[in-house]
Amino acid sequence: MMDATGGIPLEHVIWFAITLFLIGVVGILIRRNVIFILLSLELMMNAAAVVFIAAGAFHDQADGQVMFMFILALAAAEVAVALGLVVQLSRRFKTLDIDAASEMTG
Amino acid sequence: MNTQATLMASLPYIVLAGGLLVVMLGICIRRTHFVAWSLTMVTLIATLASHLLGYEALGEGITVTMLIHIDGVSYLFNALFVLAAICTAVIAYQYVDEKLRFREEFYLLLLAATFGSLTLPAATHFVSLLLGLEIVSISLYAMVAYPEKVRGPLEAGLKYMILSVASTSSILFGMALIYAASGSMEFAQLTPVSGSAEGDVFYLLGHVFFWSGIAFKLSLVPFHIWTPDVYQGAPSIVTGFIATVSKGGVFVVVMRYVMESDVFSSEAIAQAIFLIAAISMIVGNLLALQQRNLKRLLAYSSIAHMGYLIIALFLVATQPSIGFETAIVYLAGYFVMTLAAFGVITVISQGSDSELASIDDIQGLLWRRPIPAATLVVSALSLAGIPLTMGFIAKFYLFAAGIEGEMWTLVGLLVLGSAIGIFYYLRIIFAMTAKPEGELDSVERGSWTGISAVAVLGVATLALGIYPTPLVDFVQTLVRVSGF
Amino acid sequence: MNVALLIGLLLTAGLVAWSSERFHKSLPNWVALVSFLIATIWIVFVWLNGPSEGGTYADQSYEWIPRFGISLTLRVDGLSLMLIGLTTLLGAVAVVSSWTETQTRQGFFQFNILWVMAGVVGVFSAFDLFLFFFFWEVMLIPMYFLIAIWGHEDKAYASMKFFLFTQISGLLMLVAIVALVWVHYDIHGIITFDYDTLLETELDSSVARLLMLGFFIAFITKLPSVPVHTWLPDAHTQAPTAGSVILAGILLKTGAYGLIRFVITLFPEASQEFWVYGMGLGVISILYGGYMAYSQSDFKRLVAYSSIAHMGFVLVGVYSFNELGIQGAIVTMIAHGFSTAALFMMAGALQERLHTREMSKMGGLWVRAPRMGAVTMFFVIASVGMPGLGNFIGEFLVLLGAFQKNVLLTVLAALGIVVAAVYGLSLMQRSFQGTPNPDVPEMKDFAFREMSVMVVLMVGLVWVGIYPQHVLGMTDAILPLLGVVP
Amino acid sequence: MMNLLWLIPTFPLAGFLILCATEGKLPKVVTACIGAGSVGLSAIAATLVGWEFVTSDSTSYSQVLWTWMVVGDFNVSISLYLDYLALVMVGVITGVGFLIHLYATGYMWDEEGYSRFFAYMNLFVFAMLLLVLGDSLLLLFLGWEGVGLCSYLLIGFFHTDPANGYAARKAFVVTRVGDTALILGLFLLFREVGTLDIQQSLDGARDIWPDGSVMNTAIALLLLGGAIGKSAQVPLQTWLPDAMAGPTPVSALIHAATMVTAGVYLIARMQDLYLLSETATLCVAVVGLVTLFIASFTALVQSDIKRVLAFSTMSQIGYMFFALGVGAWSAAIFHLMTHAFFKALLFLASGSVILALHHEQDMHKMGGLWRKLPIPFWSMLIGSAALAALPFTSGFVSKDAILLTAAHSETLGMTFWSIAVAAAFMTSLYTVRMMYLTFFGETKTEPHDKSKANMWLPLLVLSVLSIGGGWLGFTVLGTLFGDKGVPFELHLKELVAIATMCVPLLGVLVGYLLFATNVFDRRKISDSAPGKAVGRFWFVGWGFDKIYDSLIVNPFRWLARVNKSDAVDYLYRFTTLVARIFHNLLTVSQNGRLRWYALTMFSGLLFVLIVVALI
Repeated sequence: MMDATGGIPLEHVIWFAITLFLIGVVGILIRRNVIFILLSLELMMNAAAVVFIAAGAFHDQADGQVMFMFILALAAAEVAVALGLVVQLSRRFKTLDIDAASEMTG
Repeated sequence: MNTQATLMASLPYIVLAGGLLVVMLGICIRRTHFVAWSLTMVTLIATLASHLLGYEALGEGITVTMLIHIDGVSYLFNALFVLAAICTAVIAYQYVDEKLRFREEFYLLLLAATFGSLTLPAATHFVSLLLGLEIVSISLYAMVAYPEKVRGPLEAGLKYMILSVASTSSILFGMALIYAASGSMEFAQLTPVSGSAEGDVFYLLGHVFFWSGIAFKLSLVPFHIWTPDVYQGAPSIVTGFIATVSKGGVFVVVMRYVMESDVFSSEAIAQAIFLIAAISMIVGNLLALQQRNLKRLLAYSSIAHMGYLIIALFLVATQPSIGFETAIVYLAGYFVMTLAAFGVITVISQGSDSELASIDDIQGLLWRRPIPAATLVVSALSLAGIPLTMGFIAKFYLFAAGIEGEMWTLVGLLVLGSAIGIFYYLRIIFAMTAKPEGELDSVERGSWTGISAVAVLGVATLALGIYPTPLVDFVQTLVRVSGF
Repeated sequence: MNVALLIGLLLTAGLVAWSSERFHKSLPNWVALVSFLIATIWIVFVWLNGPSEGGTYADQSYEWIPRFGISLTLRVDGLSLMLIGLTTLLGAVAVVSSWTETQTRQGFFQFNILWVMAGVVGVFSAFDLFLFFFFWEVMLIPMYFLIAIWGHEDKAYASMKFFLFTQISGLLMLVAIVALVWVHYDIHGIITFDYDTLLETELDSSVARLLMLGFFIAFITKLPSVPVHTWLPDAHTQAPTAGSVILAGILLKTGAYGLIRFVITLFPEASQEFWVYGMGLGVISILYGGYMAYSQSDFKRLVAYSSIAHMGFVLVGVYSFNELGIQGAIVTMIAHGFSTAALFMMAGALQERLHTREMSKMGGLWVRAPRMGAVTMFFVIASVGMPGLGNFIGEFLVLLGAFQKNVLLTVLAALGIVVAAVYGLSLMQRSFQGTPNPDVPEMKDFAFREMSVMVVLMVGLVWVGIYPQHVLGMTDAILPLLGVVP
Repeated sequence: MMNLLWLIPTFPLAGFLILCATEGKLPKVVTACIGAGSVGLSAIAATLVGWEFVTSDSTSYSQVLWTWMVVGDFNVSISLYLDYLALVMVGVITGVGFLIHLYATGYMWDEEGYSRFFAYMNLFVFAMLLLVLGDSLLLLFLGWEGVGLCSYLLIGFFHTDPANGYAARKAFVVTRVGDTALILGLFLLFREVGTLDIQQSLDGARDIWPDGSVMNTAIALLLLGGAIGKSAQVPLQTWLPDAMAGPTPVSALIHAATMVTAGVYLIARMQDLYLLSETATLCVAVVGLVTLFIASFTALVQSDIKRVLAFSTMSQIGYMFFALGVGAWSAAIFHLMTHAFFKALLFLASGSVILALHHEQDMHKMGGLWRKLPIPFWSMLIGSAALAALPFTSGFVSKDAILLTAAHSETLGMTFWSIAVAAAFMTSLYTVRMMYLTFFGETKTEPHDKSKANMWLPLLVLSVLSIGGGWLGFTVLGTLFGDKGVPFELHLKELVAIATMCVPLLGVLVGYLLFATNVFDRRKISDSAPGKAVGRFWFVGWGFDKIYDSLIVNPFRWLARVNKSDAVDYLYRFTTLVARIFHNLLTVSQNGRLRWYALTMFSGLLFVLIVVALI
């Protein structure tokens, strides 16, 4: 699969995306502030988006881009809900530290 | 492609979407709980009815664009989901009225979620899969965290949201890789482009991500860990909805995915799924063993149940008809009993500011609140898979399927799991039979809508357990018609 | 005879009893008693009318779940009829025995009793494996309630244990059943749970052995045989009197019935070559049960262990694979039903009067309640295996049959007779004889109600003892069908 | 007339049922009438039937009542069989039985549970009659177990005393051991011969094993085991002395006259089996010999009068077994009969003594009673004479018959004979001791004789029988076994005969010198160290009880104690424990921390990745 799309081989893109994804994962794991966690989530999604676009280009189909659009919409919707929850969090727990919200165990 | 037939076939979607808009507008015009509720009910019932209309046009099944393939099976699941939504709405009314400040939007979310779930059984394409999945999930985030001034729901909502989004992105990533490898997003054409080593690698890698995300949505071990907290935190009625519709939807789409693209032809993936199922059966039951909170307990048991259900998934790969039949019957049973259980918790919690979900709260319930308690007994027995109940028929189907597919290990684990299961289900029943301090008079309080709905579910569990033939035949014929 | 009707009668009677509670407190008792008596009389009539030329007293079949070839096939032959008769009779006994014992929720109590019995009747008459399993499990739930609600101090543990043991073993049986059906399906291409059709299934020995084990485990758990017996003492001890009577009198018999009806007929070769394990387990049960019985200090527990020993005889009889042995096993089932039921009633009566089952708190009761003493003596003697009473016939035939099969095991089993004497008499000694215990409160002796039941049981035992031909005649017709008589 | 046979056992059964049904509410007199009367009636019936039988020339008569059970080729019917052997037994049971019942009506008058006593007694008579009349071995076994049950019930009659209860249980369980052997014998017999009908099986045995075989011997030995248990022979004799805990009439009827002789009857009944097997007969003889030897020594040192009689019973039955062993069939049954007379007499007389002394049984507390209790004294004297086999008593006749036939029997005849004679010497020795301690010497306790007619009448009759019973022997018993066994005339080897005759007298003489005079001081013997040791050893019945306790009883008790809460159950407790442990471990993972949850998910992803990578 060495035939490049704009000179960049597909697998390079994919490895790059995987790195992005992992960065997102690490972000979720190490950050306690909800906002940053949301950012990391976005990062993960966009990692997927990148792959879609690259793959679309690779197969010269529009599907990749279409999917990207969906992902954007999706991310927007999620953030909308998420931020609402964040507001509630700050109201009720008076903090943005996600570890504060860990009352249910067992 | 015959447009008219297509329209008829997709009538349920149209009706539901229309209803959704109507309710939304209604809320804009005038906020009235009852009106919103009744509009919702009308919509749902209309949707259910529209299936009957659409069924004529259905025939072998109709492919609407490349995204959706509507057939008998998808209709069957649609009907199941809508019914679940109706039960939810009925039972929810009292709860919403009593506990929520912004009542009307709740039904909006409910309808949206239902709509999303309807797209899943028909999805034949990554896009429709994704959309359906996310419509359900996003509405559920909101529904879980809906009640104000209580900490539990918010915590649950946050956890559910963050983890679920993470899993979604894992699914997405998986899809992307698979797409990269195969050059298509239609289930039927996902075989990797031949002759390229990387292609296979990406394909496998993609499936790893994909299945991990799916396993999360189905709350299979080791992706189960969010389940108890969300179940406990969310309002029982919402929990019921999550446990049934969202999981059911995901499972259906996965079944179709497995059937169309024979992923299990790849040994590695099949083995991974097999392992996950096996672990889930045992770990789920062990976790539930001494759990004292009913909702958490049901969460753990649902982990196990999803594990059992994987048996059907494997059968789908080889004998779709039996696999689907098994899955449908099992899910139908599972829906009824789960909704009954959470419904009971909702009903008995009426009038108390916190939910009565602890095993101490139901001490002697059988004598204090006979009807809900009896229903809970039935549904516990059903979950345990004791005859006379739908749960037994469901489990019987799984045994049959497992033996048909000669998955002896899974069948053995199924036996073991059920064995452990009996223990904690019986503890629920025993708690309810316990003699309460001071003879409490057995008088039913609360809304008759809730109680009767719960009672109906209980009766249904029994009826289907004693005479399942109608359901079984119906399912069988539809599966046949759909040409599996 | 219409078995479905009989089952229906019991089920509806249960509902009636439940709802009749609100009118009068003791009305449920009457409802239950009357319906059991009606059923018993009915059975007697059926018995007197004799079987149809097919050797069956009833044979019905209705569609149920055609998808899996499951049908409601109810058939009653000699063996079934006898056991059903025992069931209904002991049902009446159980009702009378617990007439005054349960003060709370009479209605629900009688409901459960009636439904257990309905389930048992179903078990004894089901000739469709699915249906059989269905009833097999159904009779557990009311039994569970009987123990869990009206049980004694440790009811939670006991009821749970009882349910778990029977359930888990039942699941194994379910797997075996379905597997058997699928094997049959692979060969003949039709899915069916019908008993007669499945009899024709040709299995290769390894498969047959596995499936046979599935059934076997389920049945010996119910029997119960060592080593899966430990649920029984707890369940018996904690259950209310009626519960114990039903458990010992009837539910244990379902295990034996299953062995005779299903294991040795569905898997003849496999069982034939399994005989030494079956018989061995039986012998172990006899000796270990007797030995454990002796070591108990709790009246009910002792009797419970003694019934393990007696059921051991049944196991030995069944696996001796000859007419003598199996007939002996059947007679033992009947006789044990009578004698043990009576002993559990006695335990219940004592607990009602003394509020204890500990024999260390008894002693010398004969002085206070000579009637109870005499009655207990009679049934202890019966279960010790005194000739002229039912149990002897059973055990004698079993041993006689087993002797043809294997001498050593028979000798060991025969030692059980001595052990029986040891624990039986020590029971008598510790409870009714010896120096009267000063702490024992004034207790009233048996009145007409209890005495009448006891007399019925005594007559039954003597009848079986001196003219067992009635029992034997019921079953010798079906033995060829069981394939034990060449 | 003969078809009235079924009436004989029916009367006592009826008596039993009536007494049970009335629950002791009847007045004592009525109870007594029913209790004793029922046996009396069956005695009358017995005489009628017996007379008919004797006068008729038939040698056997059988009456089928109904089919008991038919399983395949196993077919047993409840039917009665009468021949001379059975007739003798029936005579003894009903006759002596009636007398004892009569005596008991007086003896038990002041006791609790008067009617319960007679109910048990009647049941016993019924069972005993079935035992001897039973046509099939299974019916015999029914009677066999029945008498065992009644013995248990009657030994433990005064049930408020735990000691009695213990004695009763011991008796039942020990005999049960023998019974197990017996029933195994029946199984073997059925397997080999194919029937349990006595006559058929005997014929069958003769046909199958014309000249004996291992199987035949095995069966014979197993039956012998049963007989040993019932008849309290070594090694299963330990229950009999304790059985004396029962009321004295019981000891007289069950533990002297009838039940304990059931073993003798069984062997006599199955004679042909034994005739076919040298080994079996030899065993019978040896068992008898050993028992009579041990018992007679033990009797010498007992202090409880009833225990003395118990051991003497044991030894007398030993004689009978011995007789059977050496082929003196008729003599055995003859001795059975005479022994029934004089031993019943002895027991009843001692009973009167005991009653007069307010239930004092220790001979050392008696003495000098002969003038104060004349009737008991004289009857006891007669009984003792018969027991010691002094000339012109029934005991003399029967015992001589045995000893002489023994002497004639070819195998080890003289050895056997000498041992038996030595034992005979001992017999008269301890008899004298008993008589002396009880009736002579200085008075230690004041008696209150309250014996009424219904009590001394039986004594009288039995005394007469003990004397004259011997002459019955030649008339009836000669024909008892027809051609079989040893014909019944005594062609004397003078020396032997004289010795046999004189030994008892010698014993009496020595006894007199020992106990009544101070010719030699017996204290010196008994107090000397070896004397003490031997005395103690004899006193405890040669230590059989101790051995059994330490070998069987105590280990069993210990096992029962340690395993009260079923060890098997720990298996299941353990599994549940394991499940709990896993549950707790897994629950730890649910710590509610979101980022930890995320971590588990991603590690899960990693896990899947690894699985996929590996495969």
